[in-house]
Amino acid sequence: MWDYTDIVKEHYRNPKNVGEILDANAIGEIGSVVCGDVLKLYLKIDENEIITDAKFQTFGCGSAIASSSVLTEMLIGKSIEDAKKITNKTIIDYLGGLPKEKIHCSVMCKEVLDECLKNYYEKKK
Amino acid sequence: MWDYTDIVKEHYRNPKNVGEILDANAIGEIGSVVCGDVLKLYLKIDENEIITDAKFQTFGCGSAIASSSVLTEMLIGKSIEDAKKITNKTIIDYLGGLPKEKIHCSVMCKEVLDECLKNYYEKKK
Amino acid sequence: MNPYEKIIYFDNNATTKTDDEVISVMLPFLGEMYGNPSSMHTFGGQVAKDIRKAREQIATALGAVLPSEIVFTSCASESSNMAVRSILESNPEKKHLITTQVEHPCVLNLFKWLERHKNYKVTYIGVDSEGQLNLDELKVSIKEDTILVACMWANNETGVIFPIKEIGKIIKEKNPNTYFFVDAVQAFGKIPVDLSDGIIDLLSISGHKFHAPKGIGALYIRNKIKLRPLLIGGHQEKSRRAGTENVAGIVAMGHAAELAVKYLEDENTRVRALRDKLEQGIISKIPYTKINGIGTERVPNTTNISFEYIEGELILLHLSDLNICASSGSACTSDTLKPSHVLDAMGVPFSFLHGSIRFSLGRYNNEKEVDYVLEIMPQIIEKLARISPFRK
Amino acid sequence: MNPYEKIIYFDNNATTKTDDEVISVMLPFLGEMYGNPSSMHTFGGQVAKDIRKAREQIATALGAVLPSEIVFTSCASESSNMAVRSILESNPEKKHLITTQVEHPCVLNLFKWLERHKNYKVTYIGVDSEGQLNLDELKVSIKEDTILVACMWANNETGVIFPIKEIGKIIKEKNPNTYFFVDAVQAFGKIPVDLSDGIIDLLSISGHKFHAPKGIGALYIRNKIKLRPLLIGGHQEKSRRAGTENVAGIVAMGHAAELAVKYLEDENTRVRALRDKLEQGIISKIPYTKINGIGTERVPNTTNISFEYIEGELILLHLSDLNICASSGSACTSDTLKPSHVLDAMGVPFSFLHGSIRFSLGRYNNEKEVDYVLEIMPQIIEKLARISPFRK
Ligand SMILES: Cc1ncc(COP(=O)(O)O)c(C=O)c1O
Ligand SMILES: Cc1ncc(COP(=O)(O)O)c(C=O)c1O
Repeated sequence: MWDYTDIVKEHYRNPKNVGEILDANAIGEIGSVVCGDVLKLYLKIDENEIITDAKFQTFGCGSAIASSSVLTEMLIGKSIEDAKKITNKTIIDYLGGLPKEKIHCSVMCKEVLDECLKNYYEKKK
Repeated sequence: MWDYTDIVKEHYRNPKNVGEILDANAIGEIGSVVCGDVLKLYLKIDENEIITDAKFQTFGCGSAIASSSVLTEMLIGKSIEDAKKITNKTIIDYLGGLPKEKIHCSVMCKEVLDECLKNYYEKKK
Repeated sequence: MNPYEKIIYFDNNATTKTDDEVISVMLPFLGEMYGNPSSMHTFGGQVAKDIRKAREQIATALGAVLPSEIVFTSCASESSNMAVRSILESNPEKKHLITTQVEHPCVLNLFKWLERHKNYKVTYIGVDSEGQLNLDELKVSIKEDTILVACMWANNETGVIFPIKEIGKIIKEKNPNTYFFVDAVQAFGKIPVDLSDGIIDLLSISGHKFHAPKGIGALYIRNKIKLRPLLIGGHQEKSRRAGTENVAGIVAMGHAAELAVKYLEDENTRVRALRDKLEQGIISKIPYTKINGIGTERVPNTTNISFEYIEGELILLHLSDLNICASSGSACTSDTLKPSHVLDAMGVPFSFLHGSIRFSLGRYNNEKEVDYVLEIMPQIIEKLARISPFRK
Repeated sequence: MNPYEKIIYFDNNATTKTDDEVISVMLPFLGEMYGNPSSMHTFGGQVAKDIRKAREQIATALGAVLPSEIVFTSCASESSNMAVRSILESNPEKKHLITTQVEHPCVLNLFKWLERHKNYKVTYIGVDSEGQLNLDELKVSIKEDTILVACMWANNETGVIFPIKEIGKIIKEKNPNTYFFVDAVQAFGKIPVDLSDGIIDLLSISGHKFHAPKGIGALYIRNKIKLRPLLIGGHQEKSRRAGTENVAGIVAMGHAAELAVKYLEDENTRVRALRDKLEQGIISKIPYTKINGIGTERVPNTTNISFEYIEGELILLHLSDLNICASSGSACTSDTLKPSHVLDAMGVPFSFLHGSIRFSLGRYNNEKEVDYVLEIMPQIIEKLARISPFRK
């Protein structure tokens, strides 16, 4: 069995910010059903480029859910500039660590965030 | 551990007819210290060619002792003609069986008997 | 925590609880009967007799084969490695092997290794969408230089039973010189395993799958076949397997084999009914659900259920939080990230593939446990469906 | 029957009684803690933690090596087969091996097999009349293509200790690319076994020789060395040894290793005194007697005594009738008819060779037992001397 930290367990048991934001102004998606990992991130970003809401939908394992959950927690209230500083390491640290086989979940979270912000700038254009 | 019958056990525990016959008129010896098996058989044969006494000395394992012991038991009172009919099979049967790795002990008993009788005829000549 | 405050153990294909009777039979050998069976004293000699008895018990449970056809090992993985390597070593000139795509890793990974490192050509026979073996494919694959066919009797993940005797006959008809090794780890104790007809050449079982402890297994090897040892050393097991005997384990497995035969009917009536109730309940209560292998013969205790777009590990973790033990395939692949090679071979769609759970019931399960799992599963799946980007 | 009406067990080199503390530590894993450590539920996950703890205990007992350097096996015979085959497989071009003439069959027979079937050239280093290794012979034997030296630390039959660290240094000085495998089965628990200096590359131990149950062993393998599995299959032991783990055995051995370190002083004081009393008593009371290896360093529990012109098996049988357990060499050769290869290598004369008895004492022996054996031995030997054609 994976050696998940209590924080990971708390987050896959009771993930925060699950669902869609219907009026999101940034949406990102990454992964594929074939590989068994799909992350979808929705952000609501205000005129001051502050993230006022974040939600996710994830098809994946416990650590994928937990990583997604803490990502949204970290994002809410942050400026885009600060959000860009989030790395997969930030997520791992927040979770108190991940089994090495599960590091890729945090990487996917970083990627879905990048996708999301790319989508935000594209929409703004 | 070897699967010795109760008869084998009885005979290595309390071997019959151990020792030398000082006035034996037939002596046989077989085996070598190198191989760890030496059997020495002494017979006293009367003028009617009846074996009146038999004794043995054996350097060997439990089944060698038991085989020697029952050989002497069988021999005492037998005529030479009857003694010649003893085979290693006779000894094995008398013992209620021997482990297959120990069959050679009974063969050596047969051989020492042959040696002994040869010695008897040589002496008579 | 589930209301019973104890484990609901539906993971009997991973390992089983040692039977209390088995424990009491083995305990003396952990305690006062600690002699070495090879020793030249009665204290050890007695232990050798107990090993002999256990060997007879196993031989009897396998359909009255000869005790000398049973070699004790430390697990079925050792049995299969020993069997396969022995056959190959005895016949070095033949280089073609056959197995199935759905074998346990202890055969599959061994064959892949032989292919990669030892110049063997391996044919991996496929299965249909129910997990049933493609016999025609097998038939055409057997060739002059096919030295060995290795095939499981029942699949650990789906419970699907292969028609092993028919397979054996096909092999021998096509090539009487091809050896037939059967992995019966998941069959023994669940369906009758009778080797008296001589169709099977070598066969492996593992004690801990039928209520003996972990760390003991056996290999059946037909008495005409010379076994070349994998562990070379002392003369134990008639020089076929070196190493001081796991006496307690051997004695335990002997008794457990006897019990397995005794409980075979319970397994095929009561346990089967529990399994059927569980899977029918789940399929009727939870939409987007699929039972893998339901269309063919299966062992009575196993059900493999796929939930569309829900990830299996996540289901297991939620079940575990409620003290319910289940599995997503074989226990020894659960640490890997790949989806089940068995379901993949069956062509299970990706949307279902990653969401597969195995419940494997057994001797100690009861209806209350099934009812509780049936009550809780819809709640778990509903909760997880909300997280999934593809559901609702 | 001896007056104690119980076994006097002087055969601890053959196997030992499982320590009561060890039994109570392992019992839960035969009972309620039956989960599979690879399972994806807490019930199994907990068990994985207990295995981790046992691995740490073994690592600590071997001188604080890394837990990842410990691989669990089913016995030392498996450990040595695995170690040797792995090294050879990783270095197929080198074809020269070195071992000693006095190894346990699990090394000796393996090397003979490699010589006969796999084209290896093997040098068997001899010993002197005390059983001590000929280091000069070793030194000149190590060549450019010597891939492995396998050597025991303490001899199971005589207890003779080889200067293993010195041997390791000789090897590495002559050829730093030669691997060094040590059979520490009879050393561990009797003398300090500290691997922290990195001199030894691979090392085997067997649980049942230090009061854990039979059926569990370990291999130490230095972390720089890749282990190629002997049992291929599931991912257990980091894919280094397939097969569901013998959890109870592993946990037991972990605890037993801790105890072995704790009892090391008892072994070297109390047990040594018992052994010394026994052998001095026998040698002074019984003529035509010889202690094999007394002139060199030996483990504290073992004495190997030869009685001239008295056959060893016969002595053992008479001892067994009195419930006294001893041995004529290694337990796993006792069913064979050949005299000890160890004593033969030492040049023990034939008149003594066939009359050798090993008494190996241990944790649970006491002085009363020694006194009784000292009382009874002269009677037995006297009785048997009367049967021998060469005595008196
Ligand atoms: C079908 C099958 N074969 C072989 C094995 C291997 O058994 P073990 O892990 O006891 O070696 C298992 C169980 O893990 C199995 O389910
Ligand atoms: C020195 C030595 N090496 C190896 C072994 C083999 O141990 P096992 O029989 O537990 O495999 C033994 C004991 O039999 C031994 O005494």
